[in-house]
Amino acid sequence: MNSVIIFLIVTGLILFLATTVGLLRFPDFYSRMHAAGKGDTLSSLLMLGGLALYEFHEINVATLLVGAKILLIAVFIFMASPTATHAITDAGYESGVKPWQKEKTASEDEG
Amino acid sequence: MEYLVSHYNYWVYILLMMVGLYAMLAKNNLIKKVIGMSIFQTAIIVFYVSTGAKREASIPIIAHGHGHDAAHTVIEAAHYANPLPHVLMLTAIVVSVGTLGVALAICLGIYRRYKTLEEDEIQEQLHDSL
Amino acid sequence: MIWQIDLSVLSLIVLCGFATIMVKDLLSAAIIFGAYSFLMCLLWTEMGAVDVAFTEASVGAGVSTILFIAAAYQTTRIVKPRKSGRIFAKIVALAASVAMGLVLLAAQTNFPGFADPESPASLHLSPYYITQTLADTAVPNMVTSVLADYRGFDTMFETAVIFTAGLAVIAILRRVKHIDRCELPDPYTISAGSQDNIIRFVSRQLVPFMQLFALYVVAHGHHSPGGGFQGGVILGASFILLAITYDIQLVQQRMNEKWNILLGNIGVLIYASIGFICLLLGANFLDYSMLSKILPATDPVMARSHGMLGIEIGVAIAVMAIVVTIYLNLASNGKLDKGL
Amino acid sequence: MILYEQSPALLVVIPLLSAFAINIFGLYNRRLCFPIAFLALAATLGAATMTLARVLQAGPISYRLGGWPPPFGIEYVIDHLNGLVLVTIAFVSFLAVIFAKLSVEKELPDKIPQFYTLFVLLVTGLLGMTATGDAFNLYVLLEIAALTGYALIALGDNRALVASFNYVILGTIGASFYLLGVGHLYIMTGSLNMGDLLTILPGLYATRAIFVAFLLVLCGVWLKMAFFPLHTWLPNAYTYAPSAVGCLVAPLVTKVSVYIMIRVMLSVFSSHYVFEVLALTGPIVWLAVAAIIFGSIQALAQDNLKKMLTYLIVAEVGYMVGGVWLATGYGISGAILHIVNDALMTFCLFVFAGIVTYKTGGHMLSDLQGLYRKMPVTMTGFTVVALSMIGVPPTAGFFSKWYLILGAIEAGSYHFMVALLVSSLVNAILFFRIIEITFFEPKMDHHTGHAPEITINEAPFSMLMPLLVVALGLIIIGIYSGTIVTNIIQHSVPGGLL
Repeated sequence: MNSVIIFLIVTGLILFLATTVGLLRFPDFYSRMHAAGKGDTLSSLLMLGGLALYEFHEINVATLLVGAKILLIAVFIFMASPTATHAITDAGYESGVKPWQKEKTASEDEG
Repeated sequence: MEYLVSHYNYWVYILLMMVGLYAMLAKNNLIKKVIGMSIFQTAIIVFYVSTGAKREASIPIIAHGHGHDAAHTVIEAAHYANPLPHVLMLTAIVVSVGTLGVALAICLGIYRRYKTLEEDEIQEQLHDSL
Repeated sequence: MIWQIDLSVLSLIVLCGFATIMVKDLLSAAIIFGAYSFLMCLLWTEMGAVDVAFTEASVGAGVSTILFIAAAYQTTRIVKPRKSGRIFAKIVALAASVAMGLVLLAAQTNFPGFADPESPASLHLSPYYITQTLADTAVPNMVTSVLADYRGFDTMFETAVIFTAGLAVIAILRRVKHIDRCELPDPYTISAGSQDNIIRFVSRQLVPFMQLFALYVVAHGHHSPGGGFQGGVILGASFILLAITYDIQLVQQRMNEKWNILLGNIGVLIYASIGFICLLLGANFLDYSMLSKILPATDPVMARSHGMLGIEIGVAIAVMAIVVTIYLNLASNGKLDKGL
Repeated sequence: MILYEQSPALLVVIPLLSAFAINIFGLYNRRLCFPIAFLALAATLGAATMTLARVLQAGPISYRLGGWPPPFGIEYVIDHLNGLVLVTIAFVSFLAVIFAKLSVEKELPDKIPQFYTLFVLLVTGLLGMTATGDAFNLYVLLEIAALTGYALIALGDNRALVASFNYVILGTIGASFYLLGVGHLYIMTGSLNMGDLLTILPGLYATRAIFVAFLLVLCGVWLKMAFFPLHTWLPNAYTYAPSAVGCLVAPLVTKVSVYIMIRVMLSVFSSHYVFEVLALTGPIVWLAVAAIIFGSIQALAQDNLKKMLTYLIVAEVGYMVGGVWLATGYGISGAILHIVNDALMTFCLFVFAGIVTYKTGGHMLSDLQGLYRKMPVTMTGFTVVALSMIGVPPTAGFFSKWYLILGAIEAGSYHFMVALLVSSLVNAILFFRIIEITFFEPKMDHHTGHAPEITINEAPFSMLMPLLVVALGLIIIGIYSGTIVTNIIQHSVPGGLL
């Protein structure tokens, strides 16, 4: 039980780190949103799952209630976070942010 | 080190107050001034909440207390954080959001009339109209 | 209380505070300010002030940020670089803030250490509230009992403050006659919400759950963090979400302006009238224990608990209506037809 | 009987409840707004008078809100000092609402319900601030009064918005300083109740934190009352506000702030600490002198009637702050008496400015030409107030100034006395100039070659009545000022100073 919890939380943290690195290192708006949207959602879900499992170490009404609340938060994040990412990306597209293209910059570098 | 830990909160609130006051007085853009005002007010909230913190105390909600029967269990004051500053700061947060709404409404009204949010440009227009 | 978290969060807060002031783009400033508020919320949870953190999460990080964005949407996004140096104003401001900082620094050496259990604040009034809340009011969340009962008079005026703010925004901004927004070409405007189906669908699904959660927060304020104010803000936020993803018209159809104002009044009136009923029953203003005379099967202690529930409901109604009013007026620049 | 017992709560509850009634009925029929506000403020005046009568009969009243005993719950403490101020606030706001009726219908026809609601809420805030015995409760009420004030001032013309924005920024700094000062007191003592603080604080007088707390509260209150050099928000805000708002805000807000300063100095800290432990008396009296001189000179330089009056307010604030900080019995009595007198006089002056705006549409000094022939009754009332502002004997203004001068002599602060006399002289010049202008006929009409015919065109009764009532009141207060001082004000002056 404990090892599963630790695995979930540590994986979540590593993914969070990856998200942050992606957010900082990726070249343009869309790829950054990609990193933020996916990595953020998955890592939060993993960590919340770990925390919910941790609550279930002892089964009674109180812990069940807390665990269920945490799972509800997870469901909420699962719905809201991708939608928010979509909204931001969409707004970026509508206001005319150009996607990054490798060939173009490469040719510019050569020239 | 111990002194740092026991007074760091106070230094931070003082720093935030200075930032807020500077923004309120020196910034040219009205919305920037309003942001400074918000920072100024939250700094005071940091100060108050810091007065209510207590080492080794839990949140100010009595655990498993439902109705009358729980009244007979002994409650140690040292086990719970001080609720009074929390109450005061709930009020202060509400007041600050109220002030924020009014301040932003006035900013919109000014923009409607003067088409700018920069204080010096508004002053110029006021002088021209005289 | 873990001081390492305390230190790091406080340092981040200072960074965010500086960044908010420095940034040239008002939209960025608003978003950094949202992050600042959210860090505050973390800090307060860590200090044990869960109710304050909850309020800050819903008000500071939520409503304040959206109000800033609405204001930037209706005006302009960019802070213009100064034409003339305001050196004098800057020097005065710097001198004033440094002087204030020094005075406050001098004072804080006398303060009891942070989180000291022996500080006067922990020893003088608060032990009474902590130990007596169950016996006096049967409410385990002592923040609720102090807020709504011991210092209920403050809270009534706090609700009146938010009501005043809503009324002030209406008085300043609302205009019935149609005057167009300034038509100057402004390249820095924020584009309004898109007509995207995914966003609309998901928001539409989420709104009922948000409202249900808000009602839970209001009703469960006696036993867990939360209460009328937080619940009311979440209720208001659900309407704001609809206004952002659909348009203001949709919210207007569900809750038009007249209803909003009426609900704002009724909310505060519920609070004041409960206090007034106590007065008419022969006790002092807001002394809920006297309500046991008219409520069936309650002793004075439970009457206090029920009285608090009543006023929390009033606060929630008022806050919901007023938050929606303020947002709608700011986002549509007082016309209530279209906007952010 | 309930009414009698509960009068301190009713003071605040009546206007609060009626504010919502006004707003709700205003949604359906805006003609109902004025009668409700009128009745509510009349009832408030009744409650305030009853409270003062109770205090005179049986001494200070302590009212427990929510039934909790003082340091734990919030307490209202009404003694002679705030009883007097409460009656003044209720009286002035009652007359102000009568004046407001026509003025609002002309200046803000589409915002009537909001105006009356905010107006009554502002009165609620001021009354609550005055009555409360709890330092934090005072902050909440201060913010109600401030927010309504910002909104009401912003209702004026376009310049009012800019003035109101400055007021928001500086007012928030002031309120925040007050809150922070209370926070310093709280962290050092753990209490928020004024009476409780008074008993705990003496042990801590030597600490720097308490000194800083006092400074913060003082600075906050000074910002709110526009004490020189923190007055910069006041002149524009009050000049461009709608006339009906000016009549309420200008007389009351600064005076209530002065009251709060006295309350904090004497009931939270003690006169011993404030006057003897701290060596601030000299510098603050000098600041007050500067405020008086600066306000008077600025007032002389204005050609806008309302702006001139706002600078007079700055000077009058200097009177009161200086009077209190003279640290003598006469000085404090004079300052308290001047709170009442100045509230009445400022009210009259702004009513006069409002009448001028209503009748002529302007508020420049040149708009006053020929007014003496047009509105003889108004001008008679105005002359009485002008005499009181100058300090001519049978009027009230003379007596408060007399006490202040006695206090200055007792304290040996001759510079303050000189400032008072200079200010009286300036007031004399100012008001005789105004009266002189009103005697002038308007300029010859060049087209027809003869002066336009002047007929008596008196202000409407509802505007004239408040002016005349208060003008009469100033004479009555002047005649009875000895009685007021010995029966009411004497009780609030700390014993060591008499």
